[in-house]
Amino acid sequence: MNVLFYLSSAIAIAATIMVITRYKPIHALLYLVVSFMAVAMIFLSLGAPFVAVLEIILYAGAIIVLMIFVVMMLNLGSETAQQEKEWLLPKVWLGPSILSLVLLGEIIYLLLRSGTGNASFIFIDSKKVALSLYGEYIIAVELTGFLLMAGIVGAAHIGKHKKKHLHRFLQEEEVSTKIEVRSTKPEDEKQTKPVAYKP
Amino acid sequence: MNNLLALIPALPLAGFLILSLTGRHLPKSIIAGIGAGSVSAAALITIFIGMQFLQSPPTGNAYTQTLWQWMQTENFSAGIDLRMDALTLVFVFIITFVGALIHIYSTAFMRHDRDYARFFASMNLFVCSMLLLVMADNLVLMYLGWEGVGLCSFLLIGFWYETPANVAAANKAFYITRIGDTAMAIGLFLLFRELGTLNIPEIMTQAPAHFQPGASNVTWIALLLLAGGMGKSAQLPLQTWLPDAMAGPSPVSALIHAATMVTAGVYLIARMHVVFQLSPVAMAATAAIGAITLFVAGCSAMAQTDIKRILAYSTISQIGYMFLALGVGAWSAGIFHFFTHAFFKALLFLAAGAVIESLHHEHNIFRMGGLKDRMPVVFWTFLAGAAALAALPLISAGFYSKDQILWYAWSAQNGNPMLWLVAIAGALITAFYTTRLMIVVFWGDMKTHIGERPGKAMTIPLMILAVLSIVAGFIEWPHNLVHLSLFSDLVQRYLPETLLQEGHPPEIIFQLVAAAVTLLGVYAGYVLYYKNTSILEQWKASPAMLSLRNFFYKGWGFDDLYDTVFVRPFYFLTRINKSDVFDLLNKGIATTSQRLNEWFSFSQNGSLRWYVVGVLIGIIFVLGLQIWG
Amino acid sequence: MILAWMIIILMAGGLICWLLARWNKEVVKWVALLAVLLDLILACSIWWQHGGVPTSGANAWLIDYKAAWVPTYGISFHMAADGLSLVMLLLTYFLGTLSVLCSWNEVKGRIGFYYFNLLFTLTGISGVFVALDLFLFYFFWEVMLVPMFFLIAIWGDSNRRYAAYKFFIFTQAGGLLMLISILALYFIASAQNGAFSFDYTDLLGTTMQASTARWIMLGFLLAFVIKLPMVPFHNWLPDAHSEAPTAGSLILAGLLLKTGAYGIIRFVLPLFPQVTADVAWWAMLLGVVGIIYGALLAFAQTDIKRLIAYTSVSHMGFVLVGIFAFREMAMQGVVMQMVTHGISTGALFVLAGMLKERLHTRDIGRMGGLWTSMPAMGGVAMLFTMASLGLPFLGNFIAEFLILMGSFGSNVVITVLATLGLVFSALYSLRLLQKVFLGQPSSHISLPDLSMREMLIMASLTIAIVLLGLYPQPVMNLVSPVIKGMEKSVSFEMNNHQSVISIP
Amino acid sequence: MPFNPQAVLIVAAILFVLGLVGVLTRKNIIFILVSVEIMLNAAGLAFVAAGARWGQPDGQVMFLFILAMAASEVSVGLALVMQTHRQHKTLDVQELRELRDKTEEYSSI
Repeated sequence: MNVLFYLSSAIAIAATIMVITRYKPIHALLYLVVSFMAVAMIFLSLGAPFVAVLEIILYAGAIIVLMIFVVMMLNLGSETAQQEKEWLLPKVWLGPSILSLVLLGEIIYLLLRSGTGNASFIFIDSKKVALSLYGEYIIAVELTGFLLMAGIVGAAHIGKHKKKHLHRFLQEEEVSTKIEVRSTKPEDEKQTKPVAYKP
Repeated sequence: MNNLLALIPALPLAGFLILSLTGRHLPKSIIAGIGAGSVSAAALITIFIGMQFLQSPPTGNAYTQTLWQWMQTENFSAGIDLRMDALTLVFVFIITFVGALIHIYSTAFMRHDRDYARFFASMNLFVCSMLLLVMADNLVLMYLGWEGVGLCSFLLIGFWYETPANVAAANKAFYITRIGDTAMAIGLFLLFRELGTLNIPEIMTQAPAHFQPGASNVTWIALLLLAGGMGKSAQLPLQTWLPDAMAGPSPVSALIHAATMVTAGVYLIARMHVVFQLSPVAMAATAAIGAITLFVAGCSAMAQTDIKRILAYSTISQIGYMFLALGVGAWSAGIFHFFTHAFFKALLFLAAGAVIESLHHEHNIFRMGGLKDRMPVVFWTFLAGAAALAALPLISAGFYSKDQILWYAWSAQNGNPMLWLVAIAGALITAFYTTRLMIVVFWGDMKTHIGERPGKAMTIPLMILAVLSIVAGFIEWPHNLVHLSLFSDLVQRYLPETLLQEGHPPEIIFQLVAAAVTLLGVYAGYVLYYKNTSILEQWKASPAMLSLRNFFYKGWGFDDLYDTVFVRPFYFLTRINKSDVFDLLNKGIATTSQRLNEWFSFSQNGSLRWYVVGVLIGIIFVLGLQIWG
Repeated sequence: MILAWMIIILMAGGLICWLLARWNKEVVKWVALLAVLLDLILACSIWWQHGGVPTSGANAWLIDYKAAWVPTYGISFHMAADGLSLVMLLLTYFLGTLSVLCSWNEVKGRIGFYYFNLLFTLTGISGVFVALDLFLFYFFWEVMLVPMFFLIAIWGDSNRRYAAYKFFIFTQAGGLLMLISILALYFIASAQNGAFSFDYTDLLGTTMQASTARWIMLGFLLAFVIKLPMVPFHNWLPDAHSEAPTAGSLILAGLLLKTGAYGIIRFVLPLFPQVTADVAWWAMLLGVVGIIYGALLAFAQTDIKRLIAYTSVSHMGFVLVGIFAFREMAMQGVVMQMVTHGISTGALFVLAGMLKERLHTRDIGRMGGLWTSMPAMGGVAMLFTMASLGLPFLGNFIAEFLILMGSFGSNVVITVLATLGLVFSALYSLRLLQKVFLGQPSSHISLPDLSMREMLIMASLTIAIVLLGLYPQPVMNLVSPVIKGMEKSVSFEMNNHQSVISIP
Repeated sequence: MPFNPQAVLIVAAILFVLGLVGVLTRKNIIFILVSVEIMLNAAGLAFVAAGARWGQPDGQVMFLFILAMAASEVSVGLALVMQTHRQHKTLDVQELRELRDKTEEYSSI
């Protein structure tokens, strides 16, 4: 099993590196699928087949597909790739990468310092997970339901075509400026006026 | 009898209230009736009470009336309590009687003025405050009257408020008297702390037991009270407001700045004589201030050209005589001089007012002249007043009072030859400038056309006052001539007798010297301004005399001195700090936080990457703490 | 219960005003007026019941109402009124009525919200004057702050935002310090008593180390002296006063400042008698500095409302001097000063508001000679400037006289310096009068004199100030048992031995 | 069958940091979203590893919650991406800086 784990870990890391270095979104997404599948293999090697399957179905399936849809809808192609290419220069990525490496070093140091050696492998089947999920975590499941609901409604609401709205406080401020003599300069008022965007 | 006391101030107060609330809608005749009538009625009541007082003296030689409890805390209480004793009687009589005459005079004098009602309202309020001042049974109530007359003085000096100079004069009067008042207030606090009371009879009885003669506390009290008196009575060094106060209408000058209010200091010292007697230093200071003032003001009067300013300086000088008398311990002489002075100085101001009005508001005496035959009533009455001011021997009231003072200045207990010398020099100067005034105004050529002549309402008060200026002195004769001392008998029911020191020349010598000096002054004036004016021309040519004249003309430069020492630094101080230096403190805090905000706000640049780096650094830091902490 | 009703009436009135303004603008004013008048009548009725006879004994409360609020933390709805509170309540509702009247025509925009804020400010103020639970006190302390902020920020003059923020930040900073002190006191006292309580009576006897007490006391004191205001912390006052609408200035000068003085008298002195005596000298010194500094600045101002505002700084200096003199007489004077300053300065602000309505300026350089066209207003202005310079027969004199005479026994030098304030007050008062009403009339248009409504406002103020000047005894009788009661707890006698010291 | 929990956690940490680098270096919102997914996934991996170490199902339960959260996040995030693209005609985070501090507007107070 260890062989499987190390192999899939290597694939996962390599694929992820590819993800974050691609210029074209669609390439990155394809590497992401590879990365997710490799992680699913790691799950399997850790004795968690249920989540391994879920990883494939949901991450590599649903979420990636969503993203691909969006990429297609927005028609992100060579133009975006060009933009990214111009952007991704060493002076841009070097600093953050070094910082991230420092973080990684710290984490690894901490992990190794508190290391407790090998642990025995315990297989946890989906039944156990299900009992726990609908037993002690039932409230959390409910809340997750709410979250998904809110996600759906939010996505539907945000994704709608609509005009820009002005908050009612800002509207009231405009009314009051007509009544009283304002001390602020008139230029300020122009900024608060609504600029309707027409697609 | 006691119940009538409250009516005396209440009547003018009622007049004030009616006139101030409804005055704008009343016709002038009714305003005049209310204004003059209320004071006249008060005068009648005063005379009635005075008769009673003389015929059957009340127990304790005082009528008292308690109106209501004003304020009371743990150990302090003050009531609206009135008290009428001999000293008060003299003052109340002058205030109401002379006041009534001046009110009657004003009904005609002010007849063309737009603010007729305001004038009489203020005058009535003044009379009421002045009455409260002299009738108060405790010093707090007296302070009420004291400040009240200050207010009325302010209102009436600035009566023609549309001229900025008048307002400035009014403000000056208020400011300077306020300085004195503040000193007096501190005196009251000290007095209260020492004696635990501000009730006048209690102070009179407790003070001798509580204080050692000459103790520092009682000296401080007396000096502080004296400072209050100096402010109100325009004594050196607080005298500069009075000449400017002549900006008010002439009746105001007559009533407030000659007859009554400016003598409040005299009243205060006489009223508090027990305290002053306990402090030789304060007595000497009073006498010295009186002596210096009478000389300084007399010199200034010689050089003035404005008729009212001459009279104002002479008022300062005459009050100096009163202070001198009080300071040497000649209590009744001081009050007596107040008594006669009230008549003749009121008369002089009213007559001057008549002259000024007839000459189209001309104040400069050198543009008057030749009025002797054209305004005979004014001339003769003015002459009577001038005679009293110059203290012409035997025929004028001023002689009797001033002669007493001169005599006591040497011979009374605290007197000494130096004081006498200054006083006699003052007498010479007085006689001189009075003669100058008379001759320049009434003799010579007419220089300004005479307009409207004064009517009956103005001349009758003048004549009454003129008669009084002559006969008022006859109630108190020098001891060595006729043994008649009605006035001192009266006031000595309250005031102590004047004690003489041993070993001084006989009184008759002093009288002869005084009479001679007066006549010399008159003669000098006659020579210089009438007979041989060329001497004057010669003097005018010499620069030394001219600069001396200018020095006197400017009142010894006190105004300039105060201007440089107090007024300009004060203006400077307030001007540089107009926007409040402490504001910098909180503006500094605000600016600092704004600067900090500007420094830090570059971190809030809207860039997502920037924020994530912030988070990242935070995590690294926290983990670093785990590793090395 | 009647105290709670007072609060409720004002709050309800405020809410009704806000709601009604949608339908009828005219009714709103009457509702506000009615609410405040009702409270005035209630306060008068309390006075009527208890005013005649001064209650004796240490417990000087006339009315005491207590209900549980949050019993777990010892927070109760405890309100009580003694003579001092009653005097302040009467002043509050008197000036409150006038503030409604004087904004009758001045306020045009968002009228419902305006009266809501006005009445809630009054609610907070009257709550402060009666709250005996420190938590409740703090609650009301903040309640009076926020609506006042809106009053200035929305209906103020041209620089209103700045003034409102400044006012808010200063007062809030003080308030937070006080909150810390309240909590510290609460925990110390509850550790001693074994029960949690914010109640004034429970906290009264708390003993603590002198250093602890000093810090806690300073927290309270700072909040109160900022409100008062004492000199280094007075900057908010001129801005807030000059920018606020007329009613706002009236309430600020007449009432809000008094809460500071009230707080010192009610809380600082009885809670920390020992350490207060330690800072007394400094407090008196700063009071004197305030008197003179405020007067000098008042003299320099050209903005009429700013000028009047600085006179408040000067007058409140007297309060500080009087409180820390620890004399009954001075304390009587302090209460009188609180009342009379409220009336006289309030009247001056109302006058300034009337002038601004007519002339559309606050610059006294552009006024002058107004007496000619407005003699009635001139007369009233004369009266109140005279009151402000402490002329006898007007209430302010009684106050200043008692304060100075009382504190003279406790500290001669400081009192003498404070008395010099009388000279300076004459300087700025007469300058105000001279610049505005006297002199050559500058404008040629004739201005309308006082209207009936304005006449009513000014007449009631005038009668009040003259009555207080000639017959202050009722007020003093009301307050005297309070001061006597305090005298027992506070070491008044601490300074009494000084009275033998003579002037050097 | 023994395994080394540190090794799994280190892999998770590497994946996480890689995601972080993605978030930090990329300009396009789509890439940032993708990187966030990587980070979430790494966190899930750590949970599962911990669950496996202690033999408890809780780790997997947590992974499920993370999954649900990631799903809703992606849906809302993609909706926002579309809206942003529609309104601003760009997906460049460097240009979407409406929330920056505008100090000069408050300096008058």
